[in-house]
Amino acid sequence: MRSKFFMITAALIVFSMILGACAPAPAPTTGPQEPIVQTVIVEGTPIVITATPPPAEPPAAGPKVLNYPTGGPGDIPTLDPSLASDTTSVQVLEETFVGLTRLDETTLELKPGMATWESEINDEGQEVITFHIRDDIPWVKYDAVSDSVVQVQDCEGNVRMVTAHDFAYTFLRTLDPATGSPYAYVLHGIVGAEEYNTADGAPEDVAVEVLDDYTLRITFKQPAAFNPFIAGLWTGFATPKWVIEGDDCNDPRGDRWTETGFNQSYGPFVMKEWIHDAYLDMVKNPFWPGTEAVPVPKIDMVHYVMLDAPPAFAEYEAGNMDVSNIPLADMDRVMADPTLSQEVNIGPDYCTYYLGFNTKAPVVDDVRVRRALSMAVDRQALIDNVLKGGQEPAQWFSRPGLIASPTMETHPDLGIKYDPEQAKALLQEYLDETGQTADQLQITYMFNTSAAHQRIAETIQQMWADTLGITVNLVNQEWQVYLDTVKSEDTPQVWRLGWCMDYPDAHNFITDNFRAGGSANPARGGVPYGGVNWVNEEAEELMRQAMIESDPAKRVDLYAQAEQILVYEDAVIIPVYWYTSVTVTKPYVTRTFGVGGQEHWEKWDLNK
Amino acid sequence: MGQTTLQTDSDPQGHDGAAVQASPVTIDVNQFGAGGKPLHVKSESALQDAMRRLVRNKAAVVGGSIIIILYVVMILADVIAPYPYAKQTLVHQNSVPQWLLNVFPTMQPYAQVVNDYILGADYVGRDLFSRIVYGSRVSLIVAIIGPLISLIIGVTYGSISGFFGGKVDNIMMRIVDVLYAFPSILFIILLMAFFRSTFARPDPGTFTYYVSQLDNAMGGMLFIFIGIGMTAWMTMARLTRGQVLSVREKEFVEAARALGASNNRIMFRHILPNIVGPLVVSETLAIPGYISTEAFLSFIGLGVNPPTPSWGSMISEGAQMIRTYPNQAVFPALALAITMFAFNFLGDGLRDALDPRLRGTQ
Amino acid sequence: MGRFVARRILYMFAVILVVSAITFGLMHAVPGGPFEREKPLPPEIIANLEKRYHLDEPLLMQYGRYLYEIFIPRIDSNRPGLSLENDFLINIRLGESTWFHWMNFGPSYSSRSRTVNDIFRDNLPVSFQLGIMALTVAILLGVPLGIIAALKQNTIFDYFGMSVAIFGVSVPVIVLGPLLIWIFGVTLRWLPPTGWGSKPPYVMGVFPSTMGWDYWKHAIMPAVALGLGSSAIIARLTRASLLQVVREDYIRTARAKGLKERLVLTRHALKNSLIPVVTVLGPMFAALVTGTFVTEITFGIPGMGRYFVTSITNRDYPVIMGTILLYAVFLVVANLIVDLLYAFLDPRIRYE
Amino acid sequence: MADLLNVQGLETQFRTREGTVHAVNGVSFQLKEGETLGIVGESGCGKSVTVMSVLRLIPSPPGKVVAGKAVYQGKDLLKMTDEEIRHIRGAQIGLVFQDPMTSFNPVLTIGRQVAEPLEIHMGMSRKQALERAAEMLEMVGIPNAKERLNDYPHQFSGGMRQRVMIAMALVCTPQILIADEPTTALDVTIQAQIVDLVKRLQHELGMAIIWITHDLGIIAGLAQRVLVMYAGQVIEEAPVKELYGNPQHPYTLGLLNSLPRLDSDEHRRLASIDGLPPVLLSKPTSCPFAPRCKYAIERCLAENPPLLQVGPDHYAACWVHPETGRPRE
Amino acid sequence: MTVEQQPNVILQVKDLVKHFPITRGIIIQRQVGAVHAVDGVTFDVFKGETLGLVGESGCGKSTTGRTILQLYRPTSGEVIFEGKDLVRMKGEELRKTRQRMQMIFQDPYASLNPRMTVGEIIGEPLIIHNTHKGKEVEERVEHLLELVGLNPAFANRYPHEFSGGQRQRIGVARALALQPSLIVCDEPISALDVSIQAQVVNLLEDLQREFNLTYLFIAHDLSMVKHISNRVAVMYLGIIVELAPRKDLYADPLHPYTQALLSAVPIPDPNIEEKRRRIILKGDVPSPVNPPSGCRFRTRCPLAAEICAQEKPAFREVKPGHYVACHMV
Repeated sequence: MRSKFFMITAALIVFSMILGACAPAPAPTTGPQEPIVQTVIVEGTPIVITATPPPAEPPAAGPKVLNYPTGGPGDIPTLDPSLASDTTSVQVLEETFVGLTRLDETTLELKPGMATWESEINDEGQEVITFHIRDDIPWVKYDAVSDSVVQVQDCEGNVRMVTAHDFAYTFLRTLDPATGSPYAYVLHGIVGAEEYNTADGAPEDVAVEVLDDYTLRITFKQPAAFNPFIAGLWTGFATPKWVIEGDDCNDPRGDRWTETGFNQSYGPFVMKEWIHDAYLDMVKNPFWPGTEAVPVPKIDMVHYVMLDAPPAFAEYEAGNMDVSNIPLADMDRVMADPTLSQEVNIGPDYCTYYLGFNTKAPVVDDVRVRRALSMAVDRQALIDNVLKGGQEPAQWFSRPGLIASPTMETHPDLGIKYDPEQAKALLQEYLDETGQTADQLQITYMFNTSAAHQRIAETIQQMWADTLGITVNLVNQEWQVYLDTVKSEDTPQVWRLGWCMDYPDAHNFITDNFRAGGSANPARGGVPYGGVNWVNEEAEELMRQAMIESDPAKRVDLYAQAEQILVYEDAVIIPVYWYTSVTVTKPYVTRTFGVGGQEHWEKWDLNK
Repeated sequence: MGQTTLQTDSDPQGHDGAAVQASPVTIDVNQFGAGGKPLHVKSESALQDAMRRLVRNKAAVVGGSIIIILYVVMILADVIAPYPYAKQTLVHQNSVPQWLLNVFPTMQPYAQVVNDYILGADYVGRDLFSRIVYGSRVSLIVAIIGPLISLIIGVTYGSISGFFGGKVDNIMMRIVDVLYAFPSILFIILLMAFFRSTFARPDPGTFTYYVSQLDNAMGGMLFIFIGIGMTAWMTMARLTRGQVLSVREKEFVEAARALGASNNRIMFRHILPNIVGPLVVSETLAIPGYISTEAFLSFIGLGVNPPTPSWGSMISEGAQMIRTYPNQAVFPALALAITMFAFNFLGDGLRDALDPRLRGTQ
Repeated sequence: MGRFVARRILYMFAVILVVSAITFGLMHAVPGGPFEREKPLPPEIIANLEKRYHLDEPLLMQYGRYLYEIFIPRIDSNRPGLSLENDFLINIRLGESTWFHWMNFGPSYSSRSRTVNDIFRDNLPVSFQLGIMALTVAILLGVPLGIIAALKQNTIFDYFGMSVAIFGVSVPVIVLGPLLIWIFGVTLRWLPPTGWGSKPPYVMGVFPSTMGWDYWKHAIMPAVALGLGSSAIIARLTRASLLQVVREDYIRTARAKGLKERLVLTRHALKNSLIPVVTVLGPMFAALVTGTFVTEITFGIPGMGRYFVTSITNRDYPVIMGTILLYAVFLVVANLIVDLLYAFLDPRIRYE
Repeated sequence: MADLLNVQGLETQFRTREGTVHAVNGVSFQLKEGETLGIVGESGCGKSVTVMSVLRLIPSPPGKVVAGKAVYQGKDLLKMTDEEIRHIRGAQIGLVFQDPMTSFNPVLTIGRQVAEPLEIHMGMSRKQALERAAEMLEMVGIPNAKERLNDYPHQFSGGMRQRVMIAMALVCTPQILIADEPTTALDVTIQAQIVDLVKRLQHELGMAIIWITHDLGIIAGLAQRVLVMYAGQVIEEAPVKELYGNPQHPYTLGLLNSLPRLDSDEHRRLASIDGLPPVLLSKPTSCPFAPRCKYAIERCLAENPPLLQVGPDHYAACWVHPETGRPRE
Repeated sequence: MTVEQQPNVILQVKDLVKHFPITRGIIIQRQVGAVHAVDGVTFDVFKGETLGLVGESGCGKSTTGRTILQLYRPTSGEVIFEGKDLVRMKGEELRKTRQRMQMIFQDPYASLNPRMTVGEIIGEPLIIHNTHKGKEVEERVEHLLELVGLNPAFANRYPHEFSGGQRQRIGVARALALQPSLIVCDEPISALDVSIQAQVVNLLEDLQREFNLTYLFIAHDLSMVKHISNRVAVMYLGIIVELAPRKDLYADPLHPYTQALLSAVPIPDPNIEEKRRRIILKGDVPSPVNPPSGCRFRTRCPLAAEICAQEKPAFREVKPGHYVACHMV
């Protein structure tokens, strides 16, 4: 009996040893340690990890801690500026780094970030922008031993300042095909960038030149209003080459450089700890001097918690989160709640929800059908009854508010609107011509698997059935397959996508998506392949002119014409709505409301 | 004296009624007093015996009745449901009838009262009750197809393995062992992803096209069934094998072999009829598992195609609303729970009824 | 018994081989690749990424490479944790600059700074802890419920207990989770609605470093939500098994010896009736550790469960392989432990 | 000698789906100190139920003792509290069951199980009890008893298990040993060993024995007095030689005649008793053996005969003299 | 294929060996040992006789019976039935031969398929061998039922509705259906009550007389074997230790095991029992996996000498028709 018990105990011990072996082995140089505090030496960098879990609520009179949920399930995908492509990653990056230029998150005004700049057109008609970088920003990191933010020193013991070299390094790293950056394409406007990124161009040919430690010159192929924006995007944040690639006194960390303990940055906040799938803590950077666009933070720490929207909102209601999005499911209740309704804010969010047509697919290859379907969507009813977030019915694609986008004030009748009568008439015309009845039409409407998209699809399906008598077939696919399908020769007749801004210019919307080879209009060897499957020379020309035009008013006009072709004349897509963000904020939070998906917490304050 | 009257029957069976050992005795109790009166012996197969015992089990009867009602409701969905399941009245979205406000008073401040829908309407104004009625299709068909597929594959596989034994058995069971090490739900997800995308938009006229047409016609249920069936048969195969092995050693099988019966005859005439009971019980008890698998698939978005309702998808949609409009989660969940209750009770009852140790007892 | 364990471990390798082959084939058969983006990557970049992850090689070679990486241990001077390409699960320092490395499950495509081993190290312990707690909840609720139902067979206790049990299986975590959060997290504020009370590094790779109230209060709701369904299974099994055991001859023997009813139950009936219950604990534990997708999302727990689902939807091949193999190993090991436990409980069972 | 146990008018019923089974119908017997009483009958005749009823070990429900008393040392066992009867079981009355395989708890060691009665009834410590258990096992002929205390039941052979069972029943040196078909599951050579053992133990410990069996052969060499049971009733009771030499009930006679004899060489056709025992769904109002009895007369169908004295110490429940076929009286 | 055979010998068993392999290994199985169930058994069965095969449980007597009928294929040896070696027979030929040899099983509960009616059970051999068709089957079944003393009207009932004795009659009817010449009776009565045993034994005897059947009667009950057999073979641990005509064996058992066995059988007569001296064998039967060297019985034999451990005693004829395997005889 005893021996058997021993065997089982032994088996359990062996089992736990196997699992125990999973942890990185501590180096033997570690001296005797306090039993409670776990110290793991990872390559000579001792990280003391206190065993107590993070405080759920900020201490009353202690440091100001902002509890902020990500609003989506799962981990932050990456903290590498060269690799980031999603809003949660970018949110952290924007607070831990600052670009050459910095966008005001509320006004979309471009302000100096790490640099001031001047622009000129060179002989070849290219735009050359020279950036004068601040010389007072040191690289910093969080030091676990002293529980404070310290300045990074080089191998000689000097404080490392952020220099033009660091920026240039990032630009080239982003463009390096080996990096596989999903967002490198935004930099393709830089001379030599596209060639390096996607063909056999050389890095030396990329027109990002370091003139001196604090001066950087970037040459863009064409002049465009949005070039400085692009230079300030996260794909161009300075990154610490010595951590990534190593130097005399640092081991190379490769893609791991973003992890707790290795991460170095220079922005208003510094990453302290990243517990994957759980939370990421950022602390105030005491070495950030404060600039016009990026002031010294008032709050001491941001506890950025990875929570799906419903649990995040529950935490908000429980008083553990200071801000939250409102899940659609809770909207009615929140609006009726006397306290919560006072805390609600509905602001614009620079995204557009649209349905695309495969203009080469049966039935929808006729523009009258497409226009009829578009006109039969009662966008306001959808918003009022299903979406409930105060969204705006979209009449065209480029969301108003972007630079060079038409607005409802200037172009109230641009694009397409709900018009059931005309929709019926258009469809009838088509039916008469082809000798069909509405219920014979076979249309598939595909969306990626998601409750929200499903609701919209179901509603629109019903609207089409009610107005036009067409019953479409709803099919959903999971994201990875869906993207493949939508951008293949098998693109379904109707599909959905959304678009959010990278930089606030209509170009980023209509041109980046719908020019031949654009994101939603992919082409292979110049031939449309999937997506909307659309070629329109006139629209192409309008978009090209709009890009290089320098007169803002003329640009708006050009884009308005292109939009009219896109959504009405050719009715390639159905613009459905323009996004809003619906948030609740605790009354003690002083905050700004970002319109581009990011918040600048350095402008926030807590007054508990 | 009197001996003659009592000894009329020289053959020994004359007086005895029937079994001594616990068996459903239906004999003339007062046989000794009644002299040579012929006895009423009702012959009863094991199935009848099981049925009778099942009928005496109140919980099982209730469960069985509920299941019958559910299936009737499913078949008569068009008659029973007041609205088509996809009929939206956008303005009535999330509306509730007055009586529900008394049940869930928290809804008072914001709920829109529309009495047209007895259980309320969902987020696009579709009648919840109608959707529950139509939604029963998925769960209840899963409840049939799941066991069917797993029985067909599992019993065939398990019987071959158990009957031939030896090396064949060894190899076949190792295969099952390894497949067992697969997380079945992940296997289903992989399969579903595979089916969903492979059969998404095939060329007309091909086999995949017809399969996808069939799936579309079933509102996307086909692949769920296949996925569930392909993972569920292993339990059945193991059980079947075990049963076959135990019955194979029974003397009556030996007797049949001594008579020169062929393998087929032994399998189909002697072994299979004797293992059907435990297999049926096991499948009945597995049905709730199939139903909840479907619900889980719906939750992660691999369920039926909208707007086809299924309880699983309704629950996962409703669950997000549980604070705001609890009715949208509670009623489909209730429907699911009742169905699972019913199948569980029926399964328990069947198990008791078919348990040979309990044969002939209460 | 040693030989039995050794054979089972050998068997585990066979399982890994077969499971990995099937998974590998199946996942590559599923359309859609790991580098699909809404803003599509240029084909050149995709080609680069595929080269980086060896996805451009023939499938058989990729599979061979995978097996080589996980199976073949190596001894070299590479310190662990330096690069994503050479991140091993087991690193044992042999000498000043000699390391024993084993089991490289590869990088994660969707999280560029992490490897599958990182996910195992950071997230698995949470799922493991949650699984143990859920199993404890299941046993602590299920066994007494089953005993009461069996002892009071066909009484109101029995029916009520079994109804509770079936209710436990019938109500999905999708509903139960938000309900618990609403009641105990938001309305009563007794428990934190979300989160987990421990973080890496973990003691012995699995256990939390501290287990104060703060740790437990985070665990209560998810453990209950997750364990309730299993408790129902245990309750039903306990009931059926106990009902059978109390009819056994040796129970009569115990009574004939003049034992108190309580002793008859605890000393003679219970242990025997729990033996069949033990057999389901292995697969149940494996299911509880890995089947936490919904629970994790609902309660915001940084466990493994979500990787089982998201890795498939993201086509994150190494994570798919890693998680499925992990499950398989878990199941085999859990079953092995159950078998040993079984031998411990039932002396009739001997494993040579 | 004084009556150690006096059972009077015992009636036990079982409720089943078919109705109430009257398993024991008015059984009375006395057990004297140090004697061996054999109870013989075919399966289902109620012999086991009788003694189980006396010790209140029948599963209830469905079983229930509805009438009678069983006086042991001046107290009615059937009226005792649960606590009181508990102190009788194992301590005053030991039990040996038929199937030595299933009657042991498979997951407890033999030592624990044999020592258990000592711990409960004698208040011994675990250690003391185990020592005593080892002695007892030695006594019943288990080699290396001390070492085998830690073994589990399945590690013993059938015969050895039955020895252990006897040791367990006798470990508290009870006044009465009830052996319920203790050798039925054993081979003849082992059976001989066990019978031998019990006889020796009775000689050494002096307990009275109730030996229940269907085997008339065993009882012949073992018991002083024999009860023959049929359909829940005692139909004959006599000292052993009287019973075998002068059976007074047609059933006893039939049983004896249906046995092939090892000691006779002539090949005669076995006398069989035709038909089957009745199913006792009601209390018999006639002689339950009458339908199978070749001597039955009208009265047998009208009246269930009580135990009638047919000789000194010899009682039989039959209206007919089997030798003559004439009615008694 | 045809083998020289005495005309009145129906079955010749020569050096029959049946070992059950013990295998180990999960994927690749290897044999690590064998249960020596039958280890070289030789005997003849004459037409119309009853050969009794006795021994204690586990001695291999049932395996012998099943191996003869090829229900287990023997490891080695010959089984010559009606002139043909069954061991070398396969498939259809063996299936055909099965008509001529049948078996009656021990357990009347397990040997009848509970899902088939009595008529189907008895009629099955007729259908398998296609000897009767349609109505003929029914008629034959009715006839067989009558033959074994059951009401022909019971044909549509299920086995569980019958008592043990009746079920055994059904088993007999099934065995008789194809009019075999040899019936292996594997403990056909050991599960029955005494009074029922006589019924079944009488039936078997009647049928033997009527159809000139040959029985191989396997039993552990020496009294019953003595009653029914013409010759008796005694088995111990896989071998036959003694074979003799009934009277010889019982009057003058030569093998010490036979002697012990006979002395252990209780006789239902207190007067005889009083005077009998039993030979009480020590210990249990050794494991058939590792049977003792030399004489199998030596570990328990009161007469064992050195030679017994070294040499296997030959199975030799010591008197006409009386064979024994013992060094001490």
